[in-house]
Amino acid sequence: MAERFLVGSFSEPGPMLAAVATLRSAGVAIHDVFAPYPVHGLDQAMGIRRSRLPFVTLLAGLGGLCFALVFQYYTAVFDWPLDVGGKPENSTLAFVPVCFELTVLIGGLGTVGAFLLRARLFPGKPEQLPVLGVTNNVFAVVTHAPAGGNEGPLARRIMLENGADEVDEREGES
Amino acid sequence: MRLRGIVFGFVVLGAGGGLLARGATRIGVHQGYAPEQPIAFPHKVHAGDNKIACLYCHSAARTSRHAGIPSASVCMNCHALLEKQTTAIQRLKEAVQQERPIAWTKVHNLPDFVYFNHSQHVVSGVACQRCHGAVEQMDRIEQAAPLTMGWCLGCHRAEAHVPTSTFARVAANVRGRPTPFAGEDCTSCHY
Amino acid sequence: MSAGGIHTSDPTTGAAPDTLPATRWIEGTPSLHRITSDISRPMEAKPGRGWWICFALASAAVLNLLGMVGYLFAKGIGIWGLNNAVGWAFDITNFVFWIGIGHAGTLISAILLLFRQKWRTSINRSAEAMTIFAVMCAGLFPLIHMGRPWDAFFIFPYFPNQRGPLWVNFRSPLVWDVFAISTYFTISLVFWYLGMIPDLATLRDRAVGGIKKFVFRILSLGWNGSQRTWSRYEIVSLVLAALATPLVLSVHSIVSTDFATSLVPGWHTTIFPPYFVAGAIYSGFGMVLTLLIITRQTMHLERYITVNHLEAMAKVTLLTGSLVGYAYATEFFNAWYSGNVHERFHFINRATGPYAWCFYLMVLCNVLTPQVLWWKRARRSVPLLFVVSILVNVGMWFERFVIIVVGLHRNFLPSAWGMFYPTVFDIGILVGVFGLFFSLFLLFIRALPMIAMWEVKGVSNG
Amino acid sequence: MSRRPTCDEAMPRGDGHDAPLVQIGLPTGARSTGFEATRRDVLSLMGFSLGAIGLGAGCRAPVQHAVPLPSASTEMVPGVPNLYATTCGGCGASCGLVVKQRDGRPIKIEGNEASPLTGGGTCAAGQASVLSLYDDARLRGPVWLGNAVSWSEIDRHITTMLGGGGSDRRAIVLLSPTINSPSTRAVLADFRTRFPGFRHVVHDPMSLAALREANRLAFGAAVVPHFHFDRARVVVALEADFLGTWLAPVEFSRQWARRRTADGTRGFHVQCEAGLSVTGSNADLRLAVAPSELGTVAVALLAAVARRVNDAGLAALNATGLGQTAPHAAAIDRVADALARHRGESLVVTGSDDVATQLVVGKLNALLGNIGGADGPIDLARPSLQAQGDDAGVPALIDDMNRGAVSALIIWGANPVYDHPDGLAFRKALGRVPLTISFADRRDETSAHVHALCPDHHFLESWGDAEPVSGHFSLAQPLIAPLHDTRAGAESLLAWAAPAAGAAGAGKPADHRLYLRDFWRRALYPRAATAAGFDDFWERTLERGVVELPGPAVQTHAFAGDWQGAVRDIVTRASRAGTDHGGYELALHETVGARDGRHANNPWLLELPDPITRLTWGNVASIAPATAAALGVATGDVVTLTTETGKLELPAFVQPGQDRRTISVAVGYGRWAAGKAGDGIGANVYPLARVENGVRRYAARVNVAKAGRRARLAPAQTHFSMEGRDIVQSLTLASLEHEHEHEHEELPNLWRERLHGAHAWGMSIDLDACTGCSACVVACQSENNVPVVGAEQVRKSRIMHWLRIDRYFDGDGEDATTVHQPMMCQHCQHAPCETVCPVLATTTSSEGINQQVYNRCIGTRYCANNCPYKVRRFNWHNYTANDDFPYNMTSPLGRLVLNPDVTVRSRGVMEKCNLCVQRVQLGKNQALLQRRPLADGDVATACQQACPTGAIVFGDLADAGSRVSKLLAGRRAYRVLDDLGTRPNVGYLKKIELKEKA
Repeated sequence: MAERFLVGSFSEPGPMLAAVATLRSAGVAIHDVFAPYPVHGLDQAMGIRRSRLPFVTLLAGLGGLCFALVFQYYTAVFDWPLDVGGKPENSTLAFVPVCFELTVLIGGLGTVGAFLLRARLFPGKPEQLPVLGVTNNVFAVVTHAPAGGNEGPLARRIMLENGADEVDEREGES
Repeated sequence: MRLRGIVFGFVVLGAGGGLLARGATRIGVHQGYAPEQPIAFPHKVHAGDNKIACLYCHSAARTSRHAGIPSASVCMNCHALLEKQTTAIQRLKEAVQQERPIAWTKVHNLPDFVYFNHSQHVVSGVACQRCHGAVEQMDRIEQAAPLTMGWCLGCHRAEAHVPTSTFARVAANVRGRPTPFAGEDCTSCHY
Repeated sequence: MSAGGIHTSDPTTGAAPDTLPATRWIEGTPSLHRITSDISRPMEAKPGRGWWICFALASAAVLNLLGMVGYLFAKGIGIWGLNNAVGWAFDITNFVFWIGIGHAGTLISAILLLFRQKWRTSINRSAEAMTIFAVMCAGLFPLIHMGRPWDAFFIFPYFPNQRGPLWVNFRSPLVWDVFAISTYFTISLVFWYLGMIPDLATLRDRAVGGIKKFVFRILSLGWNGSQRTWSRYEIVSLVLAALATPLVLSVHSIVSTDFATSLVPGWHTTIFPPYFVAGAIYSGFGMVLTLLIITRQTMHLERYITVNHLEAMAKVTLLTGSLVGYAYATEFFNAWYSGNVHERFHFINRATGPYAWCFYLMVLCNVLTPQVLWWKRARRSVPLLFVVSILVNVGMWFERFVIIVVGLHRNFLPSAWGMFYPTVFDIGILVGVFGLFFSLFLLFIRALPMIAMWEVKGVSNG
Repeated sequence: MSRRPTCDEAMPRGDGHDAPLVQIGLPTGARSTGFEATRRDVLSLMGFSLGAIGLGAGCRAPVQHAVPLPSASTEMVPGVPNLYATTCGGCGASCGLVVKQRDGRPIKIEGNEASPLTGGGTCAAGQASVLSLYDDARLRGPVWLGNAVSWSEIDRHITTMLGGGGSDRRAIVLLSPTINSPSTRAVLADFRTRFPGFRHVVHDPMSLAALREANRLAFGAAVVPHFHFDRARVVVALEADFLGTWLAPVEFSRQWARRRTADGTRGFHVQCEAGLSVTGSNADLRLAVAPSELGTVAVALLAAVARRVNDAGLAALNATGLGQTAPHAAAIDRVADALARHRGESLVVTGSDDVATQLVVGKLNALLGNIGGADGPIDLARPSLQAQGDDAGVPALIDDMNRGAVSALIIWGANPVYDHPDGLAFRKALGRVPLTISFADRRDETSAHVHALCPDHHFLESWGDAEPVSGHFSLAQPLIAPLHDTRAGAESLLAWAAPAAGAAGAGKPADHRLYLRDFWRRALYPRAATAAGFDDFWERTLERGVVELPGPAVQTHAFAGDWQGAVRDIVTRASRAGTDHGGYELALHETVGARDGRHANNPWLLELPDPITRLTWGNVASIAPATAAALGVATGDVVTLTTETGKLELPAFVQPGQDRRTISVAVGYGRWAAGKAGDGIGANVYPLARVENGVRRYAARVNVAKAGRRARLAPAQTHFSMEGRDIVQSLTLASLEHEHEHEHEELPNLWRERLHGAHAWGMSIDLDACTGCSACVVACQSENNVPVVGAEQVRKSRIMHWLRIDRYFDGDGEDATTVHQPMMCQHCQHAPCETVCPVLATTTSSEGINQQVYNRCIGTRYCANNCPYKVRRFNWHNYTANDDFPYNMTSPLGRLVLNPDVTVRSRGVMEKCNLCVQRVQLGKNQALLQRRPLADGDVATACQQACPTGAIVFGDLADAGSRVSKLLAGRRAYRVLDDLGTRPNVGYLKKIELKEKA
């Protein structure tokens, strides 16, 4: 069902931060904030938890490592132990580089893949911009403003007080 | 939603890629190749119905790397006596009279750079059918086996008493590997 | 990539501003919009004559490359000067050279990110692009130096195949190379692209419809600057940086094992991995300097690529150059100290043999030239830096040539000694690959933002 | 393979049966690459487009056909090699051969172990002669006045012009090199009965006329003695390259090697020569002596020996005090000591072209009692029948021709226009002869100017026999039906001599085979003390190839030559030389590759690096370093050599060991009508020799001048010093006695020993027995389908030989010492090449062979870089079916020589010695078929089989009893560069030094 939002656009990060902080303290649910670059301190202001993506990295990396180890050991020792320059079949030290590379490769790709999935980014996805210019020089704060609720006017007031250039209402599904 | 479409696309791509890869690995494998011969020679009749031993005609296989396509004169050993006449036999006899060699079409062409010696295998008691398939049931000879390296090795390992199944190999490896068998050397076939 | 605008201490990059050098990494205080339009100008305006001339030259070289490589595939590598004594020469020299060039990019974007060096922001994008292109050029050589590219797939362990249990030799440094190079290329590419997504979104929103908007829309993956995404984004960037840092060090170490694990006198040395990594960073920075000095002039980006940037890079160049010089000295000492007749002969031959001139040219370019950078004035003089950077590249190419060819042409059995003389095809392909590299780079600065806008915005705001 | 059937019945006659033979005979190797190339291309295209891969799954290789013999043959099973004994036609030595025939065509020359003379050895030229059979330059049939005609037609022309008959006294002359075939001599006799005016002129390009003349004067018999180097404890050779090119090098090498024992009975070999020869490079003591001084040295030696054996008759000689004026006086004294110590078991030989010198040497041998006796080193009674050339013959013939005194000239195997000093005159004179006939197999320098070309068979196509040493007979049988419409020379003569029906001597068979058989029944069978019937005897001999039949001894008397006269002659000449000494001397010599030039179109020999100069594709002017410095000449500078008989331009080559006053030039190059490969390679130096009162002189005064140009030589080795590394190790007899077994400590093994299979193949190479003759190099090339790459590629050091013979000099003066070291893949147990190959294309087999898999190789060349022995060879180009390399592998005919059991490698592939693994497999298969274990000696590599001195031994190291195990466990054994921990399976036996420096 269509939902109603308030979008307040700022031209400076400072006021925007202040607004966000006040909004939260006033108990207004902040849907999201849009910015041309990562404004620091905003995470705490919005109360966003630290992402758990590094665990994905760990798992993927370990997966790559194990695969590399097992695969090399299998091919060199079990599947066909050829006499290569008299070296032992299980030349573990020689297997290290490939293990390392696969760890990094799979770890890295896994992380990025997980990120794209989690952030719902994929080629051809239509951009949903609260206001034009959030990718250029506008900072936009978006709050939920259910019809008839009192969050709407409150949020509008707070944002204008904190120096929002303008605040308007939108409909759209989250 | 759109994401599902994307995922589906990836699945399709993956499947297609897999098929292409499989196709790529069949390049140069002519399993099932059954060309027409200048003289339609039915192995079914000779090796099957009349139970002529393979090595009677392909006598070279006993001593040579080539199995040896028999000379037309060998055919005449019997056909001189048999009165049965067909156009094929007619053409054979002409060839013999004119001492004209018959250019048979080679069916089993090994990949390049591979040396295969028939005598070695015949003497070691490998049945012809093991590689050539049920020749005695073929009217026109066709390549039964893939004749790939992996296929050769499978047999060589079995015969070399080198465990073929991975688990058996693992077990063997734990026990300490059996002495290598020349049949597994590259130079058994490549030189 | 979160070096931008740090004023409060935050979990991702908890640095206090006062710990940072007081250097200004941007001249003046341009508004965010100004930054956007400045940086996207090269992509929106028509290219100048300078660009066209460079591109014409470069693409001519590319055509030459295509022709010669085609002829190579038809005739075999006999058309090169290689022989029974010297099995590798220009081909592997170029390979190692380009891999080395490819090191600066990831170093700047990853290691400097971990070290929180603010100044990387305006150069990392182009440096990474350079890395990608350099690795592409490098990857060309393992493929063509075998003369039969259609057999190259043998080097990949794949399934299903016709060979049954025959895989590849994981003891061979060449296999390590394959994994190292492809991993490095993939990770760098991902890193580069990831860093570009927000800028692509910016461009998408600047674009007024048409094909351009369509393409940018596809590429920007629907980025909308949501803070929730931003915070994940920065974590991912950090993770990738953390992964890429050891990767950078590993790649050239592995490349160096091509030589270090062999028993050829002059190759068989344990100092090769660090020595090669230092050399790689050295040559990489040399190339970055060259490119940036050209682009900042032609594209009028002096505001964002300041002399301070150049000086910072000059310092790194001086450091790594000195490391390389130290490595040269160590090699000679080891040879003498080992008492090994073959090793000793190799280094005597390196300094007095038929290829001695290459050796001295290399010492001149790599060890003596960078010493001028001890003087601040030299570090801040753009023309001088340009000359130095060119010499560094020349020197590093000859370093690889000296290691490879001098090592091979006279070793254990004097009866098998020989000489290598390059043919027109050796030289033509060398030139052609430079052409390939530069045409890729020229296309890049026209088609994509060569400076990370969002990062610069962060910095400018700080 | 072990059976050696005679091919009396086996061989299809020349009536068309051979056509299908050649068809099925197309080497599978060659076919497979042709196929390979096309399929590879298909694949390459596919690689570029994914769609094509789907197509690829269904793609068909080109259809191949299998064509059986029309009628089965019991002798010829396709794919099974047969060995036939025959006789080599490569040179006058007529060594016994066993030729490997595969699918009806000869593909490999092997020595005949049954031969009492050579005992299975061969030489480079002999090994290469099989390639000449498939030479494209050969004539396809008879040619009359430049038009191809049928034999019957050309016979009609010739018989009418020859006329003949009892009263006909027209002079018909046969010009040929030495003919040591008894049956052919009989044919000539028959020819003479038909044409009374017939006479035979013998012309050898490199003759021993002086030796025979001296023996006529001294012993009353103009013979070349049969030398027994194995019976001599001390050998002194004056300008006689008996290990390389002189008389019967294979036989002599074998004898010489018998004396290279590692104990007190070891022989002492002294060489006095101007240019460094293969023999000189192996001598225990080598003295550089200018040709003009050779006589002086001989006299000095005679004097010195005389003093020691105090022979009264020689007092006069000592009075001349020559011993002092001669060079190397001190060394000569030492040699004289050795000779005097070993009277009756020493041998002085000289190849000098000076009768006086030969006389003195004869006297010396007589004085030492080396002549005659049951086991004397010099056998005059049963002399050698080689080198019967008569130097006066050709000049006389030229006069006759110009006088019109020759009505018909038949040239058989001789090429005087090229290889005689008066070649030009000979060519002019040819025009004066009404009928000139040549049996040459090609339009060469001489035969290009004759009326009738009646091409002879190649020796592998023809019947024949030989008697290289009186009493030693050898039979030749065809290995293949004639490839072209050629006819045996003897058969041509018989055809023309066929008497009118009813005339005397009618009814003799004109077919050469029948004639031969008939001749043996009449002439030789009676001499065989055998109870068996002739047919048995014939079959046995044909199968065995050689037979010894005692014959009448040549009657000689004790030395009665005017040696004082000879000495006076030498002394006066020496003093004259002393007064007007200036300028330099030119010395002509043969090389093991080119020999006298008859094999000039054989690319294997052209690309064979000379053991001394290591140069390929051409000859040079060898100059001593000191002289070069004086003349300001460097290797590669073109110099002009001017003698009174002509001038010549050649690239100079600075040659250690070369005499200071002498410029040495190899003959056999500079052909201009040999064929595609041989034309215009090097320069022809024959015209600079000259005929001086009946004897051809191979030395002359010469002026040397820089031509101001530089030539690009094609060396297979560019650096001659060992740089003080102990690559070729040697020890003295004394130290050998004291040395304990394995006194060098074994390097520890880092890894657990790998299990090996039934065998562990290894090889031992005796550096003391290896002379560097290079027979093994060509044998390897022929066995393993090693391509010829041409001068340009050799210059780029891309020569493909799997087996090379490294040559190092110690010092660069006249007294430089030389070592030869055969170097091929060492088959390391810890092979550096294997570890670095990314695709496992090279690994160690369970039998210790370092195996190279061509179709797995992707050509990174990393293995070659990492090989400390640099024995790996890369196919830089496609050397087969490639017009850039117009050698045998490109011509359909030339490809018939390829060994079907060895892959022909394609472009971009690494290759190297694999210890003839195809022979190993064949041997194992033979054992399998015969249900017996493989015995030591069952498998011999090509190089081992070819080696005349038995320096190379291959075998199973796992079997402690095998020869190779014993040798490699011995005191002289060592491994090259073993401090690298490569653990080679190929080992070397240290050279033994007598420490005799001049």
